[in-house]
Amino acid sequence: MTNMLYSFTGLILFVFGLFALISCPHPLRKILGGNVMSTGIFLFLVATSYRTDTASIDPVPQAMVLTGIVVSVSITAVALVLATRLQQSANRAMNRREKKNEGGAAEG
Amino acid sequence: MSWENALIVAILMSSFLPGIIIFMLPEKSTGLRTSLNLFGALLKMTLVVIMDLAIYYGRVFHMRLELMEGVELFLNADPLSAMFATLSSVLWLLTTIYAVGYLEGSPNRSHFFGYFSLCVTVTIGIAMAGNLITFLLFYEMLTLATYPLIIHRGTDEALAAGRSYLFYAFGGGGVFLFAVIWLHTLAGPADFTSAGFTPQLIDNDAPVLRFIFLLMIAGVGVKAALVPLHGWLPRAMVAPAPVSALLHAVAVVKAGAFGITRIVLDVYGIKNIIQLGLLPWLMTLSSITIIWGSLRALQQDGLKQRLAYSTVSQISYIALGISLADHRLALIGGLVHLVHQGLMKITLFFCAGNLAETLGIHKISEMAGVGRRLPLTMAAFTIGAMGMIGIPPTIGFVSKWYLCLGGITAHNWWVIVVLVISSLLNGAYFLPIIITAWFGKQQGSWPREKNFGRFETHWMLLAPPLVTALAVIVAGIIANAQFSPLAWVEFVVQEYTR
Amino acid sequence: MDSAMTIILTGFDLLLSATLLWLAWQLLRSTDIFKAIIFFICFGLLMAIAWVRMHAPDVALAEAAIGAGLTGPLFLAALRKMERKQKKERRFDPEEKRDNPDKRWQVRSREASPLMWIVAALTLCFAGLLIRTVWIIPRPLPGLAQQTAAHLGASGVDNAVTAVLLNFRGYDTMLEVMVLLLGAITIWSITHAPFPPRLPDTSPVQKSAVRLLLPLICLTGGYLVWQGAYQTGGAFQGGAVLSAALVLLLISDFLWLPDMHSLPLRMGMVLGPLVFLSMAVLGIITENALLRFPPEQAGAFLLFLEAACAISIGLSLAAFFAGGRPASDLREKPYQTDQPDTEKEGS
Amino acid sequence: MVFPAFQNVIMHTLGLSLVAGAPLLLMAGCCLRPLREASFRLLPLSVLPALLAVLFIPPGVEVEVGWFFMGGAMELDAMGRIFLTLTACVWLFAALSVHEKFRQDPHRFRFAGFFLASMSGNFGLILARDVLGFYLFFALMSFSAYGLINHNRTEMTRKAGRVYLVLVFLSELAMFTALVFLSARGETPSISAIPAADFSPLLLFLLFIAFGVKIGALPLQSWMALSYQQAPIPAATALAGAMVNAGILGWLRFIPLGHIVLPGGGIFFIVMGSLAAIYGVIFGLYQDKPGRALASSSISQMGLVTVIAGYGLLSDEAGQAALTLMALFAMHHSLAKTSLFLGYDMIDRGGRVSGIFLLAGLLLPCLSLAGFPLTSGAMVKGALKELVAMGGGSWYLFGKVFLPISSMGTTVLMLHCARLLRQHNRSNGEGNTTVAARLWIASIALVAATPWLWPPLHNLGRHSLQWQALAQSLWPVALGTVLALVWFATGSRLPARNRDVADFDYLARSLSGGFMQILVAVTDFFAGLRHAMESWLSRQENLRDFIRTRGPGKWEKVLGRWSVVYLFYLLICIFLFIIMYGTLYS
Amino acid sequence: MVSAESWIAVPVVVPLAAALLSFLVRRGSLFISLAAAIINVLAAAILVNQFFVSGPAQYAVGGWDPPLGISLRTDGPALIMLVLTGLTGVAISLYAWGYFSFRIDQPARAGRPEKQERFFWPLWMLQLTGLNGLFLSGDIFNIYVTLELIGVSAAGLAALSGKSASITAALRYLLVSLLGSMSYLLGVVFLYKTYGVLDLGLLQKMAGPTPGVIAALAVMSVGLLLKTAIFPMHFWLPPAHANALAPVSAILSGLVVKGSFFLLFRLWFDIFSPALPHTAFSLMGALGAGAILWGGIQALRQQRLKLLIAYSTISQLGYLLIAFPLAFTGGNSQTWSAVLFMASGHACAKIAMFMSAGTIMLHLGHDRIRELAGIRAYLPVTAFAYAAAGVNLMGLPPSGGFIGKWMMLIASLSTHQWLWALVLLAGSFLAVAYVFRVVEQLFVIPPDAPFIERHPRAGLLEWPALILALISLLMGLIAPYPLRLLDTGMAPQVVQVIGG
Repeated sequence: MTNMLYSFTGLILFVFGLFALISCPHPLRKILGGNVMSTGIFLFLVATSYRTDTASIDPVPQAMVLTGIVVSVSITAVALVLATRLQQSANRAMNRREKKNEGGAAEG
Repeated sequence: MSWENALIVAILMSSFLPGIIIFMLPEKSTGLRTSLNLFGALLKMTLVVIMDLAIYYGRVFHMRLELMEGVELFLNADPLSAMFATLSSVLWLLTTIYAVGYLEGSPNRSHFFGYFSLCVTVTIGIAMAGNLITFLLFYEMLTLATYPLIIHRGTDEALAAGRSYLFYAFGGGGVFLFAVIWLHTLAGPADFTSAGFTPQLIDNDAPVLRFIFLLMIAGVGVKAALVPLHGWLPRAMVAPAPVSALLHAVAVVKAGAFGITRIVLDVYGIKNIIQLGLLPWLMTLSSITIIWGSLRALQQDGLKQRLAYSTVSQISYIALGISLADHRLALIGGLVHLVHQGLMKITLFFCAGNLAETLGIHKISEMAGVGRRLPLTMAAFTIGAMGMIGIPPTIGFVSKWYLCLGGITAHNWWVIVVLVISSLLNGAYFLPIIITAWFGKQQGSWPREKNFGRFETHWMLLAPPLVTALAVIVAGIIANAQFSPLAWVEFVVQEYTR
Repeated sequence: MDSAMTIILTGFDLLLSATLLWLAWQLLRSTDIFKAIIFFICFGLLMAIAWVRMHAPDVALAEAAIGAGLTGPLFLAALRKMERKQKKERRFDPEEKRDNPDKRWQVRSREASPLMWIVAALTLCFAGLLIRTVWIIPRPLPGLAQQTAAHLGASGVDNAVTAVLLNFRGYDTMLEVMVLLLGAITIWSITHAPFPPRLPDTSPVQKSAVRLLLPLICLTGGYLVWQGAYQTGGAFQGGAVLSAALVLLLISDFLWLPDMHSLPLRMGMVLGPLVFLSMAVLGIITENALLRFPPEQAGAFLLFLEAACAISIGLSLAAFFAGGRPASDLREKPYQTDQPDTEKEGS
Repeated sequence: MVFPAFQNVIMHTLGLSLVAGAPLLLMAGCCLRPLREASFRLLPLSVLPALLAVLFIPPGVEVEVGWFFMGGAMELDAMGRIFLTLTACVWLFAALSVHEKFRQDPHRFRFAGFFLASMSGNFGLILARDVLGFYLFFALMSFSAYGLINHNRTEMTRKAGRVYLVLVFLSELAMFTALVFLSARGETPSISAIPAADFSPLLLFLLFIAFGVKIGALPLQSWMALSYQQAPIPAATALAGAMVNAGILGWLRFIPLGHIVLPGGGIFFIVMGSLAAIYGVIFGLYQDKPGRALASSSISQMGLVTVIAGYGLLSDEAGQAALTLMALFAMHHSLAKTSLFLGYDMIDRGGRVSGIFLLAGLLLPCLSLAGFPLTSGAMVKGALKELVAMGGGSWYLFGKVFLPISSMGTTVLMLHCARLLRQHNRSNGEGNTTVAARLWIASIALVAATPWLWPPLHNLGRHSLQWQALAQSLWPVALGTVLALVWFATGSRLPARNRDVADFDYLARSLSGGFMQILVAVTDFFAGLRHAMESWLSRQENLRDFIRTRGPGKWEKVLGRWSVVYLFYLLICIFLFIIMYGTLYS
Repeated sequence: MVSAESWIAVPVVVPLAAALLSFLVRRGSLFISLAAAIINVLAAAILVNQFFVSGPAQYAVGGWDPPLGISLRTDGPALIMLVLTGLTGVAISLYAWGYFSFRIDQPARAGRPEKQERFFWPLWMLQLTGLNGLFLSGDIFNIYVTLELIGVSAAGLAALSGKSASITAALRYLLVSLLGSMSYLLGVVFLYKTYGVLDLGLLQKMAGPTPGVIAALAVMSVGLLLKTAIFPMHFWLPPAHANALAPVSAILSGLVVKGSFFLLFRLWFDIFSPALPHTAFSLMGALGAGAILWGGIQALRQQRLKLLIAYSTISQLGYLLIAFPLAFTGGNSQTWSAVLFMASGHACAKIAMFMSAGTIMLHLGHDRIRELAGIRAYLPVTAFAYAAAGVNLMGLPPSGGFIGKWMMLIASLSTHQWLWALVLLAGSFLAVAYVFRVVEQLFVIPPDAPFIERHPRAGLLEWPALILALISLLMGLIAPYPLRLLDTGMAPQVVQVIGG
């Protein structure tokens, strides 16, 4: 029951994340979506191993999730840096354009 | 590896390796390049002649390389391949000499001669292909090897011609590939044998086989310039004269005609193809091509264009002969024309090249009186043209004669009518050139005259057409001798009419 | 008692799930991205609770430390970097939403809206299929619990998760450590640490707090690593804690990472993976299999491994936070004017 | 004994080969700069091997040259001997004349080259034993003659050459086709074994065209007047005296007269021949140039040969008779024509021969052609009458009416010719004409003497000496003479302006021009169609524009959106789900 | 001592070590990496040899047998990809050497090329590790980790040039890669839920059409399709490949997409083929057909060389997919082999093409197709290499592409699937068109061609490209050897399934 419930929660989180990753235009939101997505999968995975009886819990999914979390944080970090770089250069370009416009207006 | 295998490989390598080395040579090392070229050409010719002799005395040349299950490279030199190989290697030697003279001092020669050598290697490969896959392999490679030659000048026009060539050649190649594979799935892997595939197949799949045949003919017909598929040929005339010679006489067009031959004789087999009733189709197609090519040639003022259309027409003589494959004489006529057309057409292209290179003449209307300025060239041209018309004792007459004999023994009057009309038209477009060249009055000065000292033009440009012109006459006169092309073709045909 | 417990737990589960889903929805749909990040941190913390509920304390610890503890600040830092300059240079725009700093992100979404409905419907359909599949998967679910338990003794550690992580599936972990390092390398390759991450007004209170906290944090990290062999904990958790210390140092101006020479950093980052790799190769040489440890000394090996990895993980995570390589390292002309590249690469 | 036999074979092979080979060798000499002066000097000697062969090669010697042009063979049979003798004589005259006349000509080597090539062809075809050899040499002769005709390279010679070439080409094609039909059994027959069984009217028609061009048979005659007038006179001599015979020989060789009966063909020949005979006369009377007039006389005379052949086709025995008669006629005609042309040549070069002697010299061949008693013409016409008698029925009657009329016409025409020759403007008065005069005189002697010295004609000669025969041959000539004299005396001339019309020139030109125009239009149409198709296919600019800016470019942008990609992601995923669930439940 | 089986670890361990060292010791990174690449090839050769001697091998990492531990395995497909990666890896390393020394000698912006070089080597080595790990791995979760390794390093490589365009592309690439690998991971979870094992070999034995497998296959396939850039989901590939540095483009286009494709191939043919209905294969074929045509058309409309090549990658990947329905119904195992054979031929050709494009760009400063004429005068080898590689793309004999196409056509015609055959042909025509659009520029030398200074190290740029191009060109002639590898490598069960 519990693992079913958490499985569903995990899957829905996955789908949320997926939808956000696709539909949100902002890169940060996309990355957030990716994180939610992976968290959903992790939940889904760990829910598999859940047993009421603590002794018979399967440690393999937990190990996998640990691995997954680390991988996920790496990707998140890389993506964030890329997004930052991108946004910064976009900002610079915008500023430049504005500056040019202002300069042009001043001259005109 | 037996010596036979070694010989096959050596024949292929004798132009391939020089080609590769030439690619790597710097532009300036003219001497080395020329000697490599000539050495390769001579070596190849010698080896091919040795192979011819061995074949004549019953040796078998086989070489197999399995690529995968059911797909193998198979090189096999039978008399027919020996014929084509000999033609190509001999004409290659001449064309090489000619090209060396023609391109003297022009840029990018390493590139040019490299592809030139590759081109002939591939042609020999086509000649010696022992099954459809091998044939296909070399056939497609031929397109690739000739393309750089066609666009060699690099002008927009040349590029357009190259594009057109690619469009046609790869279109045909694709169709051919399709047909080959289809046949492969029906008949399984098979070598070229005079029996063709098994007759049972006909009972089961006759309509499919017919369709495949059409596809195959369309595929090779592009290179053989069968009529609706000939558009690339006149356009490809922007290439330098040696390339035109190569296209028309040594490699491309010939490869197409050779392909038709192979398909009819060795892939399907004469018996099968008659049973399928396919020959009349081929005959119709080739007849239309013959007439059409001649008619179009009549309307060209550009010398090379006229020659190109004449090729369109002449090459189909071969197909016409093949389409009467069950009649020995017609078959002989068709096959021997493979050799004969090569000799004649190469003469004409050499001469056209001389006119362009020495005097800057590209049009027939500029040719009045040129016979006095370039007597030897024009003599060669005259002989070549006579051959094309079929005036005895040239070889053109010999092939036409055999074709007609084949037609009459087959009670196929159509062939005779076509040939006579074609001859009439040939005369109509060649005789005026000859007349105006010899008897016309020179109008003003030549467009772009170059002087070459002792001879009327560069000796390397002069010798090849003279040799081939001589061959046009001599091979006709000695047609019945034991070592003439005709005799060899009779030897070839033995195998198919047994 | 059991049934009462079950009911309570079920209620808790339902509540937790609903909260998680609500948070996820909020963080994905909220208009302000800053809020979204805050939601995300909350989400991470709740997830940690969920992990505990799942009897996965190792995961919970990792989630708390990394998922919420590190990822949240990473996002915040990124957001700040994205907005900072813009703010500085466009001071007269207080109304500017923090979200969507760049208009082009928005335009596209509006355009796509009819499509979005179809996509949303299909997404629902997709979710339905997934859930249905889970529903019909035959139970009980198989697993590797028994095998793990059977071989736990030979693994050299008592914690089953650590045994799986470092011994049974040590190969995965080796590659995973590589992914972490790879992330760091990639970030370094992309840019310098682009701005001083310290706060402009580092108060003395903060500094002294950091001074006090630091040894404690380090100790905690070390303990977590040590404990990993027996109970919850391990290299990742320990490393995450270590990285927290480093981040503190960074933002409190103790360590000026961008000014550091890169070699010691690189050595620290490479240390863990390198030790891991050496152990793996040692396994080939001594035990005839990649990553096989002699069962007797396995515990010691693994501890050593964990310690080394923890250092590297801490450094790598800190590098994530710093967001680039040290400023002195491989200087290139800064991108003052990012003109359309006319250099070799064309545009 | 082997050795002498072998030696003989070699000698014969060499001898026969040289007949055609010697002129070719000399021709080659003319082409090579260092040798050409000497070669030109040796020009008349080129005939020597032919004359020697006539004298020394025994009958029945057949030489096989297997390697030569698909199996060549040579033989000098009786018929061949007649023709070779005759032809050699004519060529000898012509060669001597050329040698004399062209001594100073700057283009003499070229002329000599063509001349020798034609000669070689002419000799070769006589000796040829196989049809292809005949064809080969025939072609060599015909095409080389173009160079003779168009020697002066004026507008008129060029036109003459063109007409000649077109017709020759036609004849070559017809001959080629005929040869193909002759070889219908699959192998090429030898000339002596032309299969009578396969002989079809079509074949006959082809042969008519093939050789009709050479002898100027009716629709194919238009080259003759042009060429005879425009070619240098020695060349015209060779054309009229020697090469025409090749046409006759062609018929003789290829139509197995005496073995076949083709009444329809015979009638066709008779009709065409008689028309030609009459047309020649009428056409000739229009002319005011000696060359053209002589040409029309050739047309007319060759019409008679055609008539002979026609009668020969009517029955077997007539065929045998016709065979001989055609050979004799050829001889008779060519000797007379040669003499006339040599006279023309002499006059043209301003030869000084006294008036009455000139007239006599000119009249002799003229009268011979007209069939005046005691000349070869009378003998031949006598024989012709006998042949006509063999025709039987209505064709006998036709012959009886036609022959005198033809004789009469010929007489008028020949007198017209003689008059034209006498009045001919001496174009270049100076120059040594002794050789020309001697040649002319020799030829007259030959014309006069041949009927009496040549063994085959003895019978005929004796027959023609009978009174009845004399009378029969005399009255048409006499009547013709009277008519001619009346015509001359009244001084009236036929209008010259219709000459070209009568030439069939317009007709031919407009016919062929129209045909060509149609062809061009048709091909242009198809080529245009094709071109349009190709350009439609390769209208790369438009296509490229389309690909670049519209269609694909736009859609690629759409595909570049996350949501679209996600749509596909979901679609593919759901599709896979569904189809796999399908298998689960099916 | 060290046992022979342990060679299997070398392709993973050595590049990994090289990556660490080249990150640590920057000066020698080039030689460290080069040595690693060479050792990698040697190891691959040794593995191939072992394979021929003793057949497919399985190697339990850490001595723990599956299902508990992770196994590495060598079989035909894995080995052929391994050899391919090894060979091209050496070539790419050599090329990169030349490339960076060229760029460092002519710095356009201070320090930038040097930075690129410093980070290129570790990233490239990690990429190599990931690929080798992927090919050798026998564990689906381990494969996920390698996928991430590949994905992140690929994004890092793609971003290496530092331009805005490439950063955008890299971010997109990273997100797509994340989406793909997450989908894959979801599939892994489903499988684990169903069978409780992660080992491929065990899964192969257990797999049947169960709900878990269905869900797993659906999400895994779509994720991998996305990562492989198959037609409607290819949007990320062209910008990423076209804006990267030349060696990077070569890696991405030649190897990286092949990695995820290999996985797809493995799942569909090796593991789960019993669970898959015919329609699924047809769907793959349809996607492939779309890719061939769309990629070809897009390649035709590009103005820039690298974009053209990138789109041609999309087109060529379609061939690999179109083989799916053919192999399924083709009734002969050859088609199955054709897929990987073709993939490796394409990899060589594509790498050679990107290398050539990079060389041209370095010398010319741009890659606008219309202005390439004349380059042959200075870079003849490059021009030839491009053309030779093009032959493979066109599928002309004797290239590897031809052999692949041949086998596919045979399969399609013998089972009367005309449509696929027509698409294959149409794809070839498109390939001819877009290859020759460039080749015609490369092969002519207009009289007014600009003078270009050749770099002294240009040989390092030109020859690796040529050698790879020639390998791809002549691959058809050596086809029996790789095909033997594939034939023996196939598990008997699969033969049965495919053959039946």
